[in-house]
Amino acid sequence: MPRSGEPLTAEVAGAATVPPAPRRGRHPLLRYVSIRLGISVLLVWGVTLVTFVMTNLVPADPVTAVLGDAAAADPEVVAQFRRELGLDRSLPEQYLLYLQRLLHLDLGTSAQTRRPVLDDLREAVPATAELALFVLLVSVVVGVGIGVFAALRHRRFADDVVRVVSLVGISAPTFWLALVVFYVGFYRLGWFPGSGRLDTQLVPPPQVTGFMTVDSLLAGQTATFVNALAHLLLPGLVLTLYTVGLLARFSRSAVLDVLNQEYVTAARAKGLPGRVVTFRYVLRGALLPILTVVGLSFGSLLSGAVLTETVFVWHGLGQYAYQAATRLDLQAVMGVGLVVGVTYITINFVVDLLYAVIDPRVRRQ
Amino acid sequence: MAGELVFDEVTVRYGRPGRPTVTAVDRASFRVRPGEVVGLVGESGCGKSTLAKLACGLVPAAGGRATFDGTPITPYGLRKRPAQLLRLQMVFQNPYASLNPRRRVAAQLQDARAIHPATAPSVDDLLRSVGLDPALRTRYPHQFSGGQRQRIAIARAMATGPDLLIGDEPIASLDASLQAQVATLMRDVALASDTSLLFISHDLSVVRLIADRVVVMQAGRVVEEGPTEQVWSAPQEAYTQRLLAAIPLADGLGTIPDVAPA
Amino acid sequence: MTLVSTTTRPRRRVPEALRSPLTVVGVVVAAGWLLVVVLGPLLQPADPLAQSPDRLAPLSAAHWFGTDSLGRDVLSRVIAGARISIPLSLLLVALSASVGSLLGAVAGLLGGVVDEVVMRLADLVLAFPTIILAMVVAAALGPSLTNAVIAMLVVTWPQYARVTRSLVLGARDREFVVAGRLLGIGWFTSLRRDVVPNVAGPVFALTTLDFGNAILLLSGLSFLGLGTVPPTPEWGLMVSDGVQNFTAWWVAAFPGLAICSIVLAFNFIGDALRDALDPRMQKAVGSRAL
Amino acid sequence: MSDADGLRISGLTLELRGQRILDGVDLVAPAGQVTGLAGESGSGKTLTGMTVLGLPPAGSVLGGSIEFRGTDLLTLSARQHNALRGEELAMVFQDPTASLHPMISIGGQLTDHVRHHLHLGRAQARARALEVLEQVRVPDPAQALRKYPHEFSGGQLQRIAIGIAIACRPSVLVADEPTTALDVTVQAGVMRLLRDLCDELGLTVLLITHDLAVMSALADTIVVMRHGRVVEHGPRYDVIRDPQHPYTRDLVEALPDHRPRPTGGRP
Repeated sequence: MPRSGEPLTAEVAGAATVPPAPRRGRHPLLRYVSIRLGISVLLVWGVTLVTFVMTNLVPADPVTAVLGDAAAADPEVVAQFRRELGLDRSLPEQYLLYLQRLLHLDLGTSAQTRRPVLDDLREAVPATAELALFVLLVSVVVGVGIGVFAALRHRRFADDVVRVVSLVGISAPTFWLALVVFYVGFYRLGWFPGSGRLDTQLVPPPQVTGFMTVDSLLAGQTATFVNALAHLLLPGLVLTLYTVGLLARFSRSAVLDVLNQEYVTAARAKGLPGRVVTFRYVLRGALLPILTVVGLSFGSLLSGAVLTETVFVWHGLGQYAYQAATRLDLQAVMGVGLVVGVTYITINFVVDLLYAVIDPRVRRQ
Repeated sequence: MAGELVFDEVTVRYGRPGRPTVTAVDRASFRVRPGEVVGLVGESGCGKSTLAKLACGLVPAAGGRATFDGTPITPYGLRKRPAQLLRLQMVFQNPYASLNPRRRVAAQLQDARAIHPATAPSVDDLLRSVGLDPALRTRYPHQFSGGQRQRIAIARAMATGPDLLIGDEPIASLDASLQAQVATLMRDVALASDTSLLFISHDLSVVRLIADRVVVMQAGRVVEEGPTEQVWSAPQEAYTQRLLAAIPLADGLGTIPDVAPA
Repeated sequence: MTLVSTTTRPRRRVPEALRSPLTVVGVVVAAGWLLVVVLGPLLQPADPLAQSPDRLAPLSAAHWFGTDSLGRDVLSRVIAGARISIPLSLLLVALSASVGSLLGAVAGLLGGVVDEVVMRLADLVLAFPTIILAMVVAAALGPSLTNAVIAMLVVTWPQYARVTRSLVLGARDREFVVAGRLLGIGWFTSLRRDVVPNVAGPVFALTTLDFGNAILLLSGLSFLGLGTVPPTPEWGLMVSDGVQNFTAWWVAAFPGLAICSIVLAFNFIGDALRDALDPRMQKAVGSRAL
Repeated sequence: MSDADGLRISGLTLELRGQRILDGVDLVAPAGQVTGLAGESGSGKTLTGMTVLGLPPAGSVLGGSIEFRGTDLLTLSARQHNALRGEELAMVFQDPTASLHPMISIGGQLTDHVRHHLHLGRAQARARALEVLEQVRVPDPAQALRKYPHEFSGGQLQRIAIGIAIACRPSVLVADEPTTALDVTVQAGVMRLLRDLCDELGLTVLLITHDLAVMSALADTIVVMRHGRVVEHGPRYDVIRDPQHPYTRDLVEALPDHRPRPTGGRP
């Protein structure tokens, strides 16, 4: 069968330009990075817009929430408060004010803790980051590993087992899984500590990175390190089950796609040993889609954290957002939304950059 | 008589974000006279398929103009295609994508007949005219081979009662043994109903078989044009000579065409 | 001499993916739950809201699934919960699928500015992890079921927009769609007759997969107290009740299992549908010529 | 050229999911000659080539024998067959843009199997790669090694793919529609390259194509296949000019330069 059906736009792909040879575009890599950076900045600006709009949608008047009912009764105090926060200005002006405050990292004050949201976040973010990174590390190794393994054993028993396990992984509700793991792991078997990041009687290590495990290592307190690690295990297990399920499913289908490619057959026709074909040809081809899903899984990880932290009383971003949301502490909720949104955009921007590193077609147009 | 397609100094450019714009066609001029079969040949990327898309109003002309029986051809975008241009129809390259997989063959032929129902032949006649058993009318496209699907696509084009039929590499995806057969079918079916034919292909020996005149394109430009036998026996342009010299002949003599590297 | 091989392939048999055991299990469980939704009141042994003195009573003949912290029958509440979560999630999936795929189709068809705006909007929404954005929206609008559904709608439409847009872009250049336009039909007829029938399959497969996520998201929000408000028998709320009294494992166990089973069932079905309807599979089958 | 180092396929059968796709293929491909395998799509010609390489579709049941250097390839274990692939048995595919990995440099794809089979060091493998690129007439070999597939034209890529195939000096080269995806001017160059390699290296070339014109220019003997069986085989001249089997006659008559030109224009 001659040339397989070329797409209708073969002309564009193969278009011969009128001589002389086409001018090579400016450095292609620079152009790719600047476009991706532009889009990311646009998205970050979008996030600030979303959080600003949300704060103004509130039916409940923020004034009473912050000042409390007694003070809210006195018009003088209310007027003074509104002026202070610029609430009397027009919306666009308020937005500019909001942006200015953001640039000075002023995320407003939390109604619950009466402290600047920024300080709350300084404590909450490292706790969630430690949990998230611990889970991501384990999940990427395990998840991608069994996903690739299943694809290579396609249509055989191992493949079906992995499919079912990963499906269960993503089907179980995280908050329920957290409870089950908490109940069995801590309450029933008592193998691992149930809640919190450290036993109460242990003194937390001096804060360097905010990561209990890392800081205790830096401080040389091995006992604290072991205890902190133990506290990570149960909530970590809950989030790992979901993330492994997600990564296994995606890696499996990414590898299956690559296995159908002709360059894999050609690699086999070169008589290369199985492991070379797998690692050098198959995985290299599947690396990009897998990288994308790892970036995306960070998002679902944060979602999961919100639910898991409430069960394990883990004072991280998730629990802070939960308490803020249920008590209508909007400044805090928007602060969390902003931090999480920006982090997520940055991670996906880094994934875009890795695309250029891995795929020569992107770096050399 | 109707069915005249004129390309007058036509230029088409593709702008791709961030990359230098590409001139796919550069001041191309030739015409397809009523009732004539013109072969448009050239290597991939020479602009021949772009001309086909331009003739169907799928791409805009950056310069010059294409007219069909006097009506200028401009992209119609989301609007309905102008009525006068409906007598210009096209057969595409990939048989596996030229029919709607979700609809029976008869229904798709009826759609085409709906343009000029009075004069359009019946579905059975259409299928017979392309060498297919009318009983197959109730089947779905996935139940046909590549060659059969291409025949159905030809029948659909002819069902509209066209004055001009354009084949954009209609045989490129078929087996060599079917290519000449389907090409000849297109010629016979077109001439039988006074339809002119613009046959676009990179396969010069098939084009030689069915074309009255031949237009040779290279890198977006028309480099030579003339009656088929004259272009074959006495090609003027060096590029045409190279193209003709490169065609292997099925003469059993084992001579590998000798082509000086570009 | 006719070289034209009139070998016609057998009638399109039920794709293998649909007959695998996993799918059968999925269909059976899903059908079971739909039955529970329909027959709900008949199956409930007791009034899901009726409180009784014997609180946190373990499994017994009277209460097959025991009672919760207010002495209510867990089995009845699980059944009643099904009548809330399942129809609501179906509604949500239907809403976000139609809104999302409509926007995606329009973006795919019109291209240009419209395409940019819709896609950047989708990117923006996807820039937030689902639950966190849902929380932000629900908190902004105040906790209630309708607000939770609105929050979920905001969060879930982008995936449909993206999938539909890429399918429409793919279909728009397919030769049979162009051929249709050459016959002079308007863009709407072309959409209805040529594009949609070939795009609907994979989008439908996505809705089945997404149904599970909807259940998880809805119960998640309720668990956080941002969705249904007590005393409604909603699975998420029941699990959060179980958290306060985790020693009585049955309070949270059965609603959790309910969620897990229905989500798993629809994921099995969705997986099979996607394999069967995936355009890549069809294309592979279609153009396998050698 | 002794018959020993050619290829002898006898009674080759292949069954997949209950369907007999190859139904007793017999052919001899002597060394130093181009043996053409012709036939329409679905005739099993590509499958025959893949089976020689030991890469039939998963789950296919094989019968008959493929003799190469006194051993029947079908009796080899996967590992033994894999050792032969790339070193003694090589293959070139139809679309070079699909058979070369987009993210691995040409140098990488030229040397990885060379280093594995010939146990060469990095420098020696690179030298061999440069030598091969010159042999297949790719311009500026040193620079080409560092480039990636998307930076070459179709014709150059196919030359590189041929270079990769012959890098370990194999005895047998299976070429599956090697010129079909190329433009006619580029096609001629690749055909000449295959001919020269066959003559100079004494390669056994199994040329698989449905294009009888390419077959007529390049193949020494032609084997015509239909529905998994050989219907005719013989020297190029006889098969093209005096086909015995009706199916072969149909194939030849279906070619453009054999059909009577339609009489003039309008009736």
